[in-house]
Amino acid sequence: MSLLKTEHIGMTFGGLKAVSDFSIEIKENELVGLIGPNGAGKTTIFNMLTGVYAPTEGKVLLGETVVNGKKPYQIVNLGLGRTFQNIRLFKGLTVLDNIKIAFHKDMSYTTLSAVFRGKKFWKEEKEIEIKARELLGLFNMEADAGALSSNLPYGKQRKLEICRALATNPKLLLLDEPAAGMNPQETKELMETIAFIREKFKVSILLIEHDMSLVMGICERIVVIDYGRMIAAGTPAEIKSNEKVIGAYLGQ
Amino acid sequence: AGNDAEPTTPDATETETETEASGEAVRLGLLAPTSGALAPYGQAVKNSVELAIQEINAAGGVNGADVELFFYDNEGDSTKTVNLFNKLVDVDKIDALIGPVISTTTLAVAPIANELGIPMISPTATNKDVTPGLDYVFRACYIDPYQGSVVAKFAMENLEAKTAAVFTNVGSDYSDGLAKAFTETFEAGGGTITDAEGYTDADNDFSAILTKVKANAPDVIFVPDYFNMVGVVASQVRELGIESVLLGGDGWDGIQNDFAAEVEGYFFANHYSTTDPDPIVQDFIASYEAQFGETPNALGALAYDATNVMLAAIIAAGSTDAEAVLVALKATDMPAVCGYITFDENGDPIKDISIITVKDGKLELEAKVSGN
Amino acid sequence: MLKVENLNVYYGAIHALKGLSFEVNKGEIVTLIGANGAGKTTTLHTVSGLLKPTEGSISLMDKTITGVEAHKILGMGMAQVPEGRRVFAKMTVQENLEMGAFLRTDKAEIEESYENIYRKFPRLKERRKQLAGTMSGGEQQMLAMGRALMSKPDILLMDEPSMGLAPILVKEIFDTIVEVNKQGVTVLLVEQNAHMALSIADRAYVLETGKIVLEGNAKELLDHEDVKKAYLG
Amino acid sequence: MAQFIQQVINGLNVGSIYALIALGYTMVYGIVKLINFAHGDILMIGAYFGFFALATFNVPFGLALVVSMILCALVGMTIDRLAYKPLRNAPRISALITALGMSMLLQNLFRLLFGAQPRRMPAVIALKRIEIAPGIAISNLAIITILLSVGLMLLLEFIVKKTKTGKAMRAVSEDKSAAKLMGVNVDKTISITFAIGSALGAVGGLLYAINYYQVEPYMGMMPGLKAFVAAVLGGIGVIPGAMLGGFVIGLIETLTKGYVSTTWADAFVFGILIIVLIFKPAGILGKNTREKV
Amino acid sequence: MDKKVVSGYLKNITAIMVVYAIVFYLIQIKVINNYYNGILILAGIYIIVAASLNLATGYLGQLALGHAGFMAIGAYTAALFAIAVDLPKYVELVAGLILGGLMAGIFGLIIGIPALRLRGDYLGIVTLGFGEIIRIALLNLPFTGGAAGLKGIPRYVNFTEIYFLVVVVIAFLFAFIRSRHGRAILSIKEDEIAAESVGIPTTFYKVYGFVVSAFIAGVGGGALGFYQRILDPKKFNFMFSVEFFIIVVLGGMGSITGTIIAALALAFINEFLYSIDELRLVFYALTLIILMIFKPDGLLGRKEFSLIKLLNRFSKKTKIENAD
Ligand SMILES: Nc1ncnc2c1ncn2[C@@H]1O[C@H](COP(=O)(O)OP(=O)(O)OP(=O)(O)O)[C@@H](O)[C@H]1O
Ligand SMILES: Nc1ncnc2c1ncn2[C@@H]1O[C@H](COP(=O)(O)OP(=O)(O)OP(=O)(O)O)[C@@H](O)[C@H]1O
Ligand SMILES: [Mg+2]
Ligand SMILES: [Mg+2]
Repeated sequence: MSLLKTEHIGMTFGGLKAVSDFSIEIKENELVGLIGPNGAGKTTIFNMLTGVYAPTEGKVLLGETVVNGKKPYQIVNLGLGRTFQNIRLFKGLTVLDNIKIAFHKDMSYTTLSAVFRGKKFWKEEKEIEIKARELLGLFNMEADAGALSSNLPYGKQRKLEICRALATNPKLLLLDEPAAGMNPQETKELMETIAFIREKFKVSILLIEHDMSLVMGICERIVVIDYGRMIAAGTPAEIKSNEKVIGAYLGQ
Repeated sequence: AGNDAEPTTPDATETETETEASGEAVRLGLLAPTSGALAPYGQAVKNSVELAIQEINAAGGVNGADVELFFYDNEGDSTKTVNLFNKLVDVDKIDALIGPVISTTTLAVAPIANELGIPMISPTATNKDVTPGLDYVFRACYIDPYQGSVVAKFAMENLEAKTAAVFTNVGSDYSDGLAKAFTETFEAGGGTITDAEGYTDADNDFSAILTKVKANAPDVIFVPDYFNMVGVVASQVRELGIESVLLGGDGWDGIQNDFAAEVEGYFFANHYSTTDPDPIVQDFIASYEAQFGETPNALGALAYDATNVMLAAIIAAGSTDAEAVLVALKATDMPAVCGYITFDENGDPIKDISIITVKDGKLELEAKVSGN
Repeated sequence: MLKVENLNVYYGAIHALKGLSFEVNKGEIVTLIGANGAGKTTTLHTVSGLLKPTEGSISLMDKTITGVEAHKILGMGMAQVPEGRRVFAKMTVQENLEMGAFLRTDKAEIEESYENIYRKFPRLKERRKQLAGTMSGGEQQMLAMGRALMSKPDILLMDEPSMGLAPILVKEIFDTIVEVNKQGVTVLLVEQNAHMALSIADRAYVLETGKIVLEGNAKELLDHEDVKKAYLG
Repeated sequence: MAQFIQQVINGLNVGSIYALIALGYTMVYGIVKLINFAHGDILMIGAYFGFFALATFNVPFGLALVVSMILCALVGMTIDRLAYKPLRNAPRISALITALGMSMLLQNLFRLLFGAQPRRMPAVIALKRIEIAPGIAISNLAIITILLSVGLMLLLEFIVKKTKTGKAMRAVSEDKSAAKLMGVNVDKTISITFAIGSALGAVGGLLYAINYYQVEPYMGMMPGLKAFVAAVLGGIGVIPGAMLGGFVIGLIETLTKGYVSTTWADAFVFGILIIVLIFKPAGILGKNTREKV
Repeated sequence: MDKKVVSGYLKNITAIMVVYAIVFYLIQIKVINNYYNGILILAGIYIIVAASLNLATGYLGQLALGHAGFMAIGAYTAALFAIAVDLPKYVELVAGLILGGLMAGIFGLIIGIPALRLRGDYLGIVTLGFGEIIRIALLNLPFTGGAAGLKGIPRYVNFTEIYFLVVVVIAFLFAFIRSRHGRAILSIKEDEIAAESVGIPTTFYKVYGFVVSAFIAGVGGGALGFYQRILDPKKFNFMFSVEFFIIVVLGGMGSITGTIIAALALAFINEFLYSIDELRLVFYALTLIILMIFKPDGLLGRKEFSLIKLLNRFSKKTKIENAD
């Protein structure tokens, strides 16, 4: 069954056609790469999928639901999580609180219960405290739970953002340049992390990345766009040798 | 957090008392706005009260004791006024209160003063609800409805006005009270109100409403507000070439300083006239000018009277005992700057009202209407 | 050309640079590599006057510039491509480049510089009227680079100029660096892409938690065991 | 009809003064991102300087205007140095509170120095009413005010858009460190901004005082607030917007007073502001640039 | 609920009751006279309104400059209700406060839904404008007493009432903020886009936070009327809103205890400054500027002051001292 399906979506900014006629389908447990030159429209595609922008053309389907025009938080509730090209953490909050916020939709106690500290409040708060710490543990970040997230080094901030996205319990995770600003060693660790997430959480992943070692190393399938249009799709090996892709993106 | 240490009485007193007199000093409180938009009025009141106290102290004090003044700036805010009144009572232990200046703050304090049995005279709170039912509360000025209707009568009888426009500062209950009374009396006397316009303290462009009024050309325009505002209105009236005669209340007093030309030939009701030859008036003006370098306005004169009335009552009572002072206050019967003063059953003064006109840039007594 | 001695920098209580010393000779490309949070950006910010060191000295062409304000340093011939691009989002591409030439007065040559930049990055030319803030990440990176070059610096500091760029552009950027260098601009380069950086640089310093732990010829470091393990993956 | 046109003229006159003050507001806001609540009080200071020049030293109007502008520019720069500069990197709201504190300080300082009594502004410009049609007249002062505000707006727009200083201002407004890296002297640029903004405030203050005859320590509060509203209505940070906003507010106010209700006029002004912002969240001329994600 | 939590509650309740008992006793024996009592009551009202503003500004991150307007709505609603009905004191008090809060909350909703789409300073100006509209309406509407003010409100608020009202409001805010709802509100201040991307319905929480804030401000306004017995529309002007803003920033945006400390400190500083009369407001303004320059994040920043922690530390110390 497909988790995500887009039908000829497009996005226009003023006179600029940033994305056009883009169709993709992602199934359960897939790891897909989205690559393309700078300004090709990759981030814009992510923004359309997550409801940050409403596509000016076409349809986005999550499972059976058409999500065009839905608010980002509603789309999250349908099982889509994401990270941002420019890291967007809750900078003034602790690492743990960053994660806890992402559990919001899994909790249901009311304001009344919160104010009177009812049974449900304690139960749910305890649950997410445990879950959040577990999640941090998986990323070897338990020790940082109490730290202010803005004080983390860059690499850990990226990890925390992924971790936070996972806390929303997505079926499909979108990662926008997760390896940007990491050195090759750190990138290697990140690849392991991604592989691990996929196993552990049974999520599909769609990622944008310019670091070819990562893309070619872990993606099963790669989609290439240029000037907002898909120019190639296939396995890493196929893409590597695709003339068009070499010309527009990879270079010699 | 213990609060047992009484804070040292702040040196808020402005009196230039010389040496301590023999007896227990008489402690007078004063609340007036000396900052914010109302500061000009509060300042005049404060000056006059200080002057009155100085004179009495120089003449040997009250019942052999000096009078000490405790003053606080209440910013014209009711909340602060109540607080500061509590401070005057609890910390400064005042025997009597002069003030507050404007009606809203006076309305806030009056019931509390009455409960605590602190005699008070507001020099200038003209709202009719200030005194009724409150034994300990007096005032030195006449009330809004009275003033408003006197001006209306003057307009109809002396100026033979048939039509009038009324401008109300809706943010000021003083203005509102006068306007209502004027309107009532004027209409009852067969006159027509052509325009009833409101504005607020924040306004100073009246061209919009004046343009309308000009079209109706009423005989008189009643502008019951304080002189700053009236000056602006009058200037624009002249600018637009409107011929109607402007009328006002005691708030106009002081207008001759800055806007003499603009209000030339207009009339207003006032508590006193600086041209009044009565020595009590001229002495007051002389000593005020000597001390503060300017001519006192009506608010000052009222504050001066209020202080003297209160101190006279304390002298008559022979002590600061509130009950005794109250009895003496009720029996007040003395000459004052703003006319001979006695109190009615509410504690409102019964006295003359002067209609003043501006001639050649100077205030002149046009008519004197006797008290109710 | 640039000489840094015993630099100590604090962010409040955090001791970010601990007695850092290095130098860049005229005409060289020197690269600074190190893990996240090692202090590379801090170093560049301190050198360019955005941060004040608590201790140490910096001299540019034998003139001490320690404590000199950042805006004066550009006039002394040092420009920077800052980390995270820092383009002026509400100005157009063209205006951003104009800002790069803020201190220049040679009108005719400025025109020439525009042409040079636009030749190097045709995408910028295409979008010269677009607001910089709406450009894609990579486009902004190109703009930041072009903007720094507009000041015609003698020495150019670059903080991760290849971050977020497509592979084809990465190569181009490095080519540009080499080209600029050939034209006589000294370069101090901070990079995560250690492999590329080392392969174009003359010399390199390895930074770890605010200290230089290794320095030497760039090509030699490329084969250094520790460097390989830690930074080349 | 004549009355209506007269009301529109009245509105433009009031509006032009708001516009003048709003220009300074918008300028400082656009560049320093600070709602400079003390701007209204700079207006008051400008009026006092003008008053002393005119009433005490009897200098001609033009000179009084220039002197007042220069002195206000200095005051503005000093305030920036002492009170706002230390807060450049602090949360913006702290700077806002400082500005409010500064406003209170200036008002009360001037009350202490020169007393609470309003002072009559000498009538420096012999008031003439020019009848343009039966029942429609405009005063020479109104013409001067309107022309001056439009002229200064154009000058300001030119400075910000076309000059090097202007470019530096825009760069500083976006990213101070990046501007420094371009060789822009940030402190100087901000000083200049305050100087220009305050000088404009001085012009506004002097004209305001002449139009309404008096100076007093609290005179800056209400026009300051209205001008701020005007700046926001037009799109804060946008120079022509401030001008437009000023005129719109002036017109709404006057027409409401003339035809609807005098007492509710300010409520109308604010009501319309709210409605405009709901449909144009960045003001009439402001661009609602969304953050790129 | 584990033991630690329960003992924490007990300690808090004990501390609250002990403080109350002490102050109450001091009032009884007149060590705290009417004057100080009045200041305490006003400080209490300031705490309530400033804390509510802190929710909107410190936690939700919205610049709200019209809280005096919500206060006014609450104040007039509560007062008119109490004047109209004739019920036992506490029934009237509680019902009046709740009604005042509800009415303010309704207005918060009406203004909040459109206004909260605006960002930062634009929201500030809209709330400011709203506050002014309310003030003008109060001056002009037929049932408010106009400029002369609304008289004849019963005096229902004294130290005891205000003290427990403050306790309830503060306890509510603490509990609210330290829950999933509070975290959602905090996340909006930090980064709205990110918040939305992890499943927070940001619009809902913005409006919700704003309405709760308006509600509490309304309650505070109601209390003011019941203390003062007269309401003057002029009181609820822009500068009044600013006073609360100053308290919030001075105490620390996002610190409730900071708000409490700042409100109390300002109340007493203000009174103390009466001793320098003329210079008072100049000094007040200078104090404000200097405080901001040296403590731009406010007294407590985002931290909270904990009496229990302090007491714990203290008791440990004394134990050690007693040991030797
Ligand atoms: N809000 C916007 N307004 C105008 N143009 C925009 C906007 N957002 C993006 N664009 C343009 O759309 C195109 C696609 O941008 P996008 O950010 O999707 O690129 P990208 O593929 O993610 O590039 P990169 O790899 O450099 O991040 C770019 O040319 C960009 O300038
Ligand atoms: N503004 C700041 N406040 C406090 N600490 C900071 C600040 N900026 C940087 N640091 C800390 O200083 C150290 C050095 O940071 P710096 O940004 O110089 O590292 P870097 O080598 O450039 O890392 P990266 O590769 O992630 O860019 C890090 O520990 C970082 O957390
Ligand atoms: Mg992108
Ligand atoms: Mg860095």
